[in-house]
Amino acid sequence: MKKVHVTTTVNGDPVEFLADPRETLLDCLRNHLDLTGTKEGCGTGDCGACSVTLDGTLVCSCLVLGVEAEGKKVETIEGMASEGELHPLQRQFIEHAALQCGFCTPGILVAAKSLLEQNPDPSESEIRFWLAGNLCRCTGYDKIVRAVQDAAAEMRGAA
Amino acid sequence: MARVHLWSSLRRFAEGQEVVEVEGATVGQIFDALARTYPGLAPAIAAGLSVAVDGEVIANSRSAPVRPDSEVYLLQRLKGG
Amino acid sequence: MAKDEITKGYKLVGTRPNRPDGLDKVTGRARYGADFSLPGMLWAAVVRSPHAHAKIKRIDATKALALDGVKAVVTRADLPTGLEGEDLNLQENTLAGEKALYDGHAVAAVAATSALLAQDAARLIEVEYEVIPHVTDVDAAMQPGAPVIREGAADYSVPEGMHPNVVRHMEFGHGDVVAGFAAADIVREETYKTEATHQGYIEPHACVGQMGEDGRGEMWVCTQGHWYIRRMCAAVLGIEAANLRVTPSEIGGGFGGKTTIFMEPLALALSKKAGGRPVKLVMSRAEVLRATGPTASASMDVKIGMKKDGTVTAGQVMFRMQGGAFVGMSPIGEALPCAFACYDIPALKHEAVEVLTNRPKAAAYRAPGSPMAAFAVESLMDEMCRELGLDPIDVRLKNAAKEGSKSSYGPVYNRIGLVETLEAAKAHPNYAIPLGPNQGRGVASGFWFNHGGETSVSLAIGEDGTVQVSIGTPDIGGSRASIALMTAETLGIPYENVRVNVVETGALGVNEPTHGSRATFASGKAAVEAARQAIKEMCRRAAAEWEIEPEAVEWKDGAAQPAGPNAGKFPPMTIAEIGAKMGGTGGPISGHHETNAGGVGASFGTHVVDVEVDPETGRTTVLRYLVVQDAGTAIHPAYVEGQYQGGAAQGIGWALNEEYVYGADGRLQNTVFLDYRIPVASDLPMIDTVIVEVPNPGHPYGVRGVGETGITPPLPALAGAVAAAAGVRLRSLPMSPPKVLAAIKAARQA
Amino acid sequence: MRYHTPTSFQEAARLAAASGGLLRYLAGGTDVLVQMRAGMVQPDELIDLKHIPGVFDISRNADGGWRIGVAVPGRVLGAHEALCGDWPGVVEGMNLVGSTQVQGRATLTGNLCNGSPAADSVPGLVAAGATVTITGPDGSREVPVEAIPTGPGRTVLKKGELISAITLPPRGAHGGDAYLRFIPRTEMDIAVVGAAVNVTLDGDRIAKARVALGAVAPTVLLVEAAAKAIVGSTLDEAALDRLAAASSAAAKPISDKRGTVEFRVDVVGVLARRAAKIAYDRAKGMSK
Repeated sequence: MKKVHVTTTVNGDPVEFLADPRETLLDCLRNHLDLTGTKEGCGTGDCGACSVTLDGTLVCSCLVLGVEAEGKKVETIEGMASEGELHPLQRQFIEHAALQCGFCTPGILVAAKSLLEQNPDPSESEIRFWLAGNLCRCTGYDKIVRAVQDAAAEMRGAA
Repeated sequence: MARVHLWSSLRRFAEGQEVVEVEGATVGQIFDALARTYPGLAPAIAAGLSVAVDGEVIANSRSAPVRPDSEVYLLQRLKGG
Repeated sequence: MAKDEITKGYKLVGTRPNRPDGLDKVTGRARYGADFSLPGMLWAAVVRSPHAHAKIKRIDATKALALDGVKAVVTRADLPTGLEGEDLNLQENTLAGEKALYDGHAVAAVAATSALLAQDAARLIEVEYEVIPHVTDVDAAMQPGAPVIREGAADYSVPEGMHPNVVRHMEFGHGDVVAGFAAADIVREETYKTEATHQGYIEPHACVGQMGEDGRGEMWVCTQGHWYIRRMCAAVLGIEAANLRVTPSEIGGGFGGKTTIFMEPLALALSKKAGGRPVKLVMSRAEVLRATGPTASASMDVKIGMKKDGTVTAGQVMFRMQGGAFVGMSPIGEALPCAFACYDIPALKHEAVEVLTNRPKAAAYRAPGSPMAAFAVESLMDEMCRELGLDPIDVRLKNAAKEGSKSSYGPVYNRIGLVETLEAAKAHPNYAIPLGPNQGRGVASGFWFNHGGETSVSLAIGEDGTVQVSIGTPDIGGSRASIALMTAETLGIPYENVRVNVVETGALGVNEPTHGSRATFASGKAAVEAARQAIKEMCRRAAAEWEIEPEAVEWKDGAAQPAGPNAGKFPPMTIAEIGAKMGGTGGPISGHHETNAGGVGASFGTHVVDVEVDPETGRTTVLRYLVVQDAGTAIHPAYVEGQYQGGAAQGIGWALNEEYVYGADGRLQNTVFLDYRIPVASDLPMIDTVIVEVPNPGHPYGVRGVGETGITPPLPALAGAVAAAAGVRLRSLPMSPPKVLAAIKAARQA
Repeated sequence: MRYHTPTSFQEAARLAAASGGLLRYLAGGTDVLVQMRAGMVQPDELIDLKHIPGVFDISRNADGGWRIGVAVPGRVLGAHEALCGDWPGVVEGMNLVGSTQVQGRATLTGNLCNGSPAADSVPGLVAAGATVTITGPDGSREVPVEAIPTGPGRTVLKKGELISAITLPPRGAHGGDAYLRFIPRTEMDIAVVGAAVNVTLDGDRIAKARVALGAVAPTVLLVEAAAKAIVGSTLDEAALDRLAAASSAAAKPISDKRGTVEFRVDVVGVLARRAAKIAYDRAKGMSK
């Protein structure tokens, strides 16, 4: 099957890869670009572990084809900390023990960052519904929601 | 001799007794003595058993000590998640 | 080992430092099963049976092998013969032999140069089946006409005259139940059912395996126990354990489901056939749901006798459980002892059978067997409390097991904390919040044995006085942090100066998996012992330096110090000073400890839940949730809370919406997270926790283990809350809206 | 699989008409990619419509109605204030599809063309009286939304045809719509039952109504008897009872892994009743 040459931007870096048109953006990130921080939990858009942003929109990278990334801007968990400085969400997740196995964590962080960019002061309910597509089986979500709340407060204070 | 409590479905292999007395200073020695005295129990022991010795559950240790006056309960081999 | 005196006033134990693996996990750097690759690596795909029960007449891989880039195909014919017992079970589940035993049973596997090519090749492997009758329900499988899944599979325990699908039987008890029931004011008997549920870890099974023609191999795998992987792969493939080196990845959840193998030997067998090229095998979610996990489904009769004041006079259970098409997989041996473990009851009779069905080989799931047993027994307790108008916590307090009580399964309890959890639940503000219309409150208690097990830990002092601890229990919930805390506490050094690594099979003696709530208990206990051994050596080095007797040196605040005035006056020699000089004072300093850890402390918890039920749709909303559990000592309270909250969330899912749905054709209907409905963030409230600490005398810091008990009470607690809210008692899980609405309608018509 | 990026619907239609194998269109991809992943569908041709100008546009027509491009994702729809003001029921139906992540991609057109009787956005479109433009090799035609699905997974679209836009009629004064669905969880499930109600008031009385039900038949149902039950009423209890009864009577569901016949028949009446109240309040300007 003929592969397609794809040129795109990931976390600000220009990248190129050859994609089988059946491969998802998730496959391409993980297997062609070695960006394995984005996880596959289901492959059907039900778990959110593969969350990335595509031109600023939060999506499941398992529901995007690699070839669709042509000319777009992709942001993944690997781009969340800037120059060695953790994003407040990353720091709060560690401090709140908001992760156990940590497998869902990259997707939840990417999704939560996208939430706070649009709604700097979300209610508990808004956080829970925004993150409803990010399954976590370890924590019962309690500490995740609290970490997002505290990160939001910190970011509002810092702004 | 240690008193070994058998669960009901094991008793038919020990002449119907609920409690049998066997010699042994360790769990392994107790198992061996049981299998010698009541050969019908050998498959159950071979399949793997846990025990409680004087209240302490021992999932899988032949070397755990047993005193002459110990109360030993045989349990199905425990597994956890 | 002598029991340690429990002391309070720790410097580090009980604090909440950041976990050592936190940074890697929030930046995406942590490497899980599928995140590992090797040069020259191939990808594998598995062909699975679409039938619940079928004879395999022919497998033809000609077309698949004809594709460019396809390197190897394996079928059962490639595996050794002559295995017995659980080894045969494992091999049979890895690849079907004469029969496919469930929908999703692996039949063949293929390795190719890309994942897509492997999947294309798998579709080209032709399998000819002869479909034969199947059965998936535990009760149906015991009926006289039910298809026999395996002739002669029953073990020694099964009395004559039972259906061939009944393969294990267990019975025990104490006291006179006939007299006990006669002494009761009310005697109730009900039947309860629970459906199978999946552990639901978000990370699918994944491994990379490499094996040469000489039978030597390596594996990188997500697992709860890499020595189990090694032993099981070696057994299935007929190789020597020492020739397989297994490295655990970070693990994306396990909950018991990753204590065994499912497809790992396939990666090795394919690698060997493909000339030793490494092979990556990653399951899809549908494969995970169809062919791994799940837990057993159960059908359970319970009979309880109670006096008007709530005193339980006798109890009796008959459990029927299926764990798939493989003997020994249902947790009857755990469910029965757990059934009445919370109570001190003079007369008890327990009986259970294990039944084969055409379902996947069940695996352990968080407190295996205990949630089902609790659903049955605690639900009936609750029904009787309501019938008699008694407070459910008071009744539990009246019957609660305590130190010195004879447990339901025989032995006498040492110090346990059930009463303390009940008292804390009763005193909690949640228990007094007034409820509105269509709202109800449920209470239940739960139990888990906890476990010690085979454990090997090694500890090495660095040249700068920092310490590396090598453990063999993969860290799922934060155990590296808790073991570092205990090690640092013992050595009297900062938490940050201890690094705990989960190491591969070549680096330590055999370790059981992280199961049975044992990692912090057993690896922690061994780490403390290893630290004490290193302390002894460090004191000896200091003594030699000071030219005094080793007995005259004591270890305090991270340094060797002269003990008492007669030892002489020397400034403390810190661990850093000892480490810096150790090359010249006798060589490396380390400590190690190997044990089959005893001293396990049983775990109890009590949950209180409030729900609201929509009487028009049968939908249940969880309003608030309280977990109270005895941790013994909470080494890292944040991760103890995390275990409580996670267990409760899984229990809520099991109670309300999770279930394996089989069609009439025996195929699993819900193979994706869309329809296997685990709780999402918007389904749950904050989960309140109270950590009760009744230290376990069998652990140097009083640890009991906290991982499993939390999943046990939610099932009956939710059932009680729904009964209180909607006026209907659901005796069958899950309490999905169609079931609840049907019950409400039936109650209205009655 | 060949991947195509046509820049006009005519080109897409020509590609589709010329295709000899299995063909799928790609807009949001939230159904197609799942089906590919599950091995249910192995397309030979995949036609990505997102390179066609205008597919991301939401525009108001001269008559006050709306034209919605085929690649407009749910999130963009939900963020469009004027559209939400006119047709909140249509938008809330779409916004119930999947997670936040899925909302970043999933489209009305895709939800419709997937042909699921449980599609959350379709009852709202049907109740609203929406139409779609079908472009084929021989030109375009306008078809009511309810005529598109012909059974689970099947549509009226012929080889070489595809939907090129969705049109919502002008809202007009004193109108309101609403959509409710039942799922066991709070998010992430497929509708077990769905009900959309669209009303136009004359004073306090309902002058016109359309009621559409989801997941209770092989296709989304437009139920005239249910509409009749409330037309002329002020949505009093008696009217609501008639609405619920008519909705339940129209339901011809199956029992499956998501719900039973009895449950769907009962709950569709409950939801129709609840949705009607919301639509009525919106028409009165009492709530959004």
